[in-house]
Amino acid sequence: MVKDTEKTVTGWSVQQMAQKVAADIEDGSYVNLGIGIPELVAGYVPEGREVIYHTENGLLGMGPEPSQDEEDPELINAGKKFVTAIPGASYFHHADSFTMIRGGHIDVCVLGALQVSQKGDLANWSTGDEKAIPAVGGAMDLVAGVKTIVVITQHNTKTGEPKIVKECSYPLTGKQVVNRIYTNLAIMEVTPEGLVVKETAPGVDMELLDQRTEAALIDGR
Amino acid sequence: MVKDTEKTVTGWSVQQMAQKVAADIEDGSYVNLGIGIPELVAGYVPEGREVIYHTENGLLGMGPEPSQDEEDPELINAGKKFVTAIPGASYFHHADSFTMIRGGHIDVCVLGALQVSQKGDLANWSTGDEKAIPAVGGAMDLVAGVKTIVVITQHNTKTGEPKIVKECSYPLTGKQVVNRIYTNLAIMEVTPEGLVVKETAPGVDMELLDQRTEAALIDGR
Amino acid sequence: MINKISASVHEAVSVIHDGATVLISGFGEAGSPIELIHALIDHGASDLTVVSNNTGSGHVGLAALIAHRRVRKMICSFPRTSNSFVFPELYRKGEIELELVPQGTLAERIRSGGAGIPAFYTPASVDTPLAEGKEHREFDGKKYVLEHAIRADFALVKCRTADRYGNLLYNKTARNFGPVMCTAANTTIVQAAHIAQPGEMDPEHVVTPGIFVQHVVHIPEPAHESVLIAENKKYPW
Amino acid sequence: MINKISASVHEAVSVIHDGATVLISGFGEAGSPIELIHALIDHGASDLTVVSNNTGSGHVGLAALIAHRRVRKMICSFPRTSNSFVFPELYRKGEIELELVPQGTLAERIRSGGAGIPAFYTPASVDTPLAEGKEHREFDGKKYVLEHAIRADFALVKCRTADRYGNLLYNKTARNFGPVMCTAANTTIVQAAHIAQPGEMDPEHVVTPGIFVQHVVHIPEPAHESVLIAENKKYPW
Repeated sequence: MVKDTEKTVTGWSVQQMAQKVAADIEDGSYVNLGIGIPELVAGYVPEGREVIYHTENGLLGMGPEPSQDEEDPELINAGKKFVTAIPGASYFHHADSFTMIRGGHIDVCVLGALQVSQKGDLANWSTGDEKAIPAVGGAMDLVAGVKTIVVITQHNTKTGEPKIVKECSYPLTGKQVVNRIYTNLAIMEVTPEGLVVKETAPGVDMELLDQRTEAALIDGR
Repeated sequence: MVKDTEKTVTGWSVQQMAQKVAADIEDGSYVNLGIGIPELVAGYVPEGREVIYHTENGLLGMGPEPSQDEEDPELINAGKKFVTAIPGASYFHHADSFTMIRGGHIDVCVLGALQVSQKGDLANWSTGDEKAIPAVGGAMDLVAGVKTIVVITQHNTKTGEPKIVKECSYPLTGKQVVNRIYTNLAIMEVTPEGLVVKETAPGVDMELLDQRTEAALIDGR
Repeated sequence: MINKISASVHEAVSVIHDGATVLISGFGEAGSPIELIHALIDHGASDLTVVSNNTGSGHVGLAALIAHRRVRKMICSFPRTSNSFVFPELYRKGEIELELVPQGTLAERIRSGGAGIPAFYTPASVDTPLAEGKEHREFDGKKYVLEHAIRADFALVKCRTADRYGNLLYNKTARNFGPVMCTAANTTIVQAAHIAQPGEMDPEHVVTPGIFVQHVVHIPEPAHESVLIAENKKYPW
Repeated sequence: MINKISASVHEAVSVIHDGATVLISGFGEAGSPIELIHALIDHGASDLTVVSNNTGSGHVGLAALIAHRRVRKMICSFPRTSNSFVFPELYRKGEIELELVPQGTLAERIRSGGAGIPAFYTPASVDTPLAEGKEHREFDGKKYVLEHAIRADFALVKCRTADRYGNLLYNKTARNFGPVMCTAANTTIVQAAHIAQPGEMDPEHVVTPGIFVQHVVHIPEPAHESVLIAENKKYPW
């Protein structure tokens, strides 16, 4: 009994999602951006705010992409893309970099997700597929140490499966670690009471959101 | 039944003791010198050998005392004396400094002693006196981490008590940590078989040494 | 715009509350943030637990803070030096607590506090009175003792140069505990002799990245403890 | 005179024995000591356990070492990247072992190995499959997992500048695992693009003090892995 609107509503673009995330990052924050969609967030910091980007491979004060002739294979981010360093940046080794992460010095980490549970459990490193090469990187350290964990993800998989679930079926990255979720359909906050919807995309109501979501949702708009 | 000679024999001077210690430090060694008599060792490195001095307050490549007008209150050694830095030196913080110590990177540490036992136990930080202010500094880290622990000390206290004992009566700095002992009377090595005398000062024989020593000695000269 | 530079030393330390745990940098006088400590005396916070390698000398800096009875407990490795009278006297009278920690263990406990490591094993102090009552464990046939992280409410640190982001450079052996202490406090307050423009410091040379620093105070000509002691100074003057 | 500079890259790696554990610096290609790895391939040591963040790309460097079946086991955090084919293929066939470690835990385990800390507690990986079967413990109501130090027989590290004492400077984000790996091996072998005279490096700027380095090889113009891959190179050429 799927309505037409449910099929056609696509909600926010990834750029709009990134803009929503950026709007909620406070001035002066130290921020670590995961690989992929999270990287877009850097492009939408509101005027007048200064945000410092950390990349776990050893740079605080990561700047924008370089022009092609400025590309330096020894100046890259955690996604192994070419980056730059702002005036006021610093380089350091991996143990010091994860002191920043594990020690609770980073304010916000924006990550992608395979699944997020209504309790804030995150699965973003493995589908548990036997044939896949497991690779975790710094995700488990980030979710364990960073003050606020923000997930940015499509609300559903390409085949329409819910990614916001009651319990993650994929191997966890961390348990009860996610604070806020930004999808193409809604912004949700993980609270002790449950998953609270703070904002919905144009054309999205709670009924549609519930149909696209496995987790129980509380309307907090 | 104390003979005259026993009273008058003083053996090596502290300078000679320091020279003996220096002669046994290999070329290219990384060396940490304790406060006091151990500091003299730096003055007797044989020609042609290069030894790098570490001071646990954050300098590798400590050089000799500065002239008075070069004194810098922010360039000191662990004994809080003014020092210099050689070309090729480096400064680092305390956790990195004790990575060198605890991690087994320092080759030789020369320390003073209140007591050393025949098994190599060392007591050099407290007499256990209730009224004394206990102070340990880096001694316990040094004996736990440095490859070779050398003690340089008078063979007896000012009142004639033995300092080379069967069991330390003072609180330990570390258990079975000392490798070699240099006193005014003899050079001794701690071995699984016991305390082996390698060399005696002029005018010192095993009989005199035994009378001045509580520990059991093996003649290995 | 991020600007961590405080208007005054008094403003910077005004956040320190009674009962706080405070890390204070320095090895002897080298790296001791004497102006911050004097401002803390003026500010008046008491019942402090202070973590510092020594207990100060003469009647200035940390020794003066202790003399003013603001310190309930010292955590340090070497509480006596040639010119330290204040701590020894109070300690003998039983009027100040002491937790004696081997120097390397002290540095590592602070670093762990900053790095989100709650506890670690070390061989230092095994078989000595300082390990008594602590949990022991063998790894590869060798004995180790479990030591816990130190985290603090505040850190007072001296450095040579800072910028508005809080990036720091130190001077020679005055670096000592500064970098690890910056990481282990909720609020790190730094005194810097020089203020640099962002980008003036080579990012390869930064010792403490700004993320570990909350407030910077510009103290252009910091006093030398040994000079004050030679002049028989006593704080407050 | 202390002089840690080796006559050739082949002499430097000739000490590496079959069955050794080898730390290899780098995060992707940044900091990967490609000339040392190629010399190790020529040298022929096999049955190696390699600790490195990734598993190499294309058919050069670490990927080539693995392709030559010299590596029994990889300890790493991220064994696949866009250009990595060699490891995934062997792994799927069950012909190479993998110990997957969170990146921060990997860095800290290596640092601990260098610092004489046999084990520590970390919150990373708790409640995930990577913590299964490991010892857990609560501190202040939060769960942590016990992780053990990694020590190695050898470390192969790339840096920018070295002197005869083994003091090292790195280049930008190519620093990554280099400094901690230098501390955790019995024998650390470094390739440096520049050789400096002692004293040319400011002692305030030295990143790796010489005590952590045993051999330095001068490789004036190190190859870039990505360039070799773009050229479809395969080692040995």
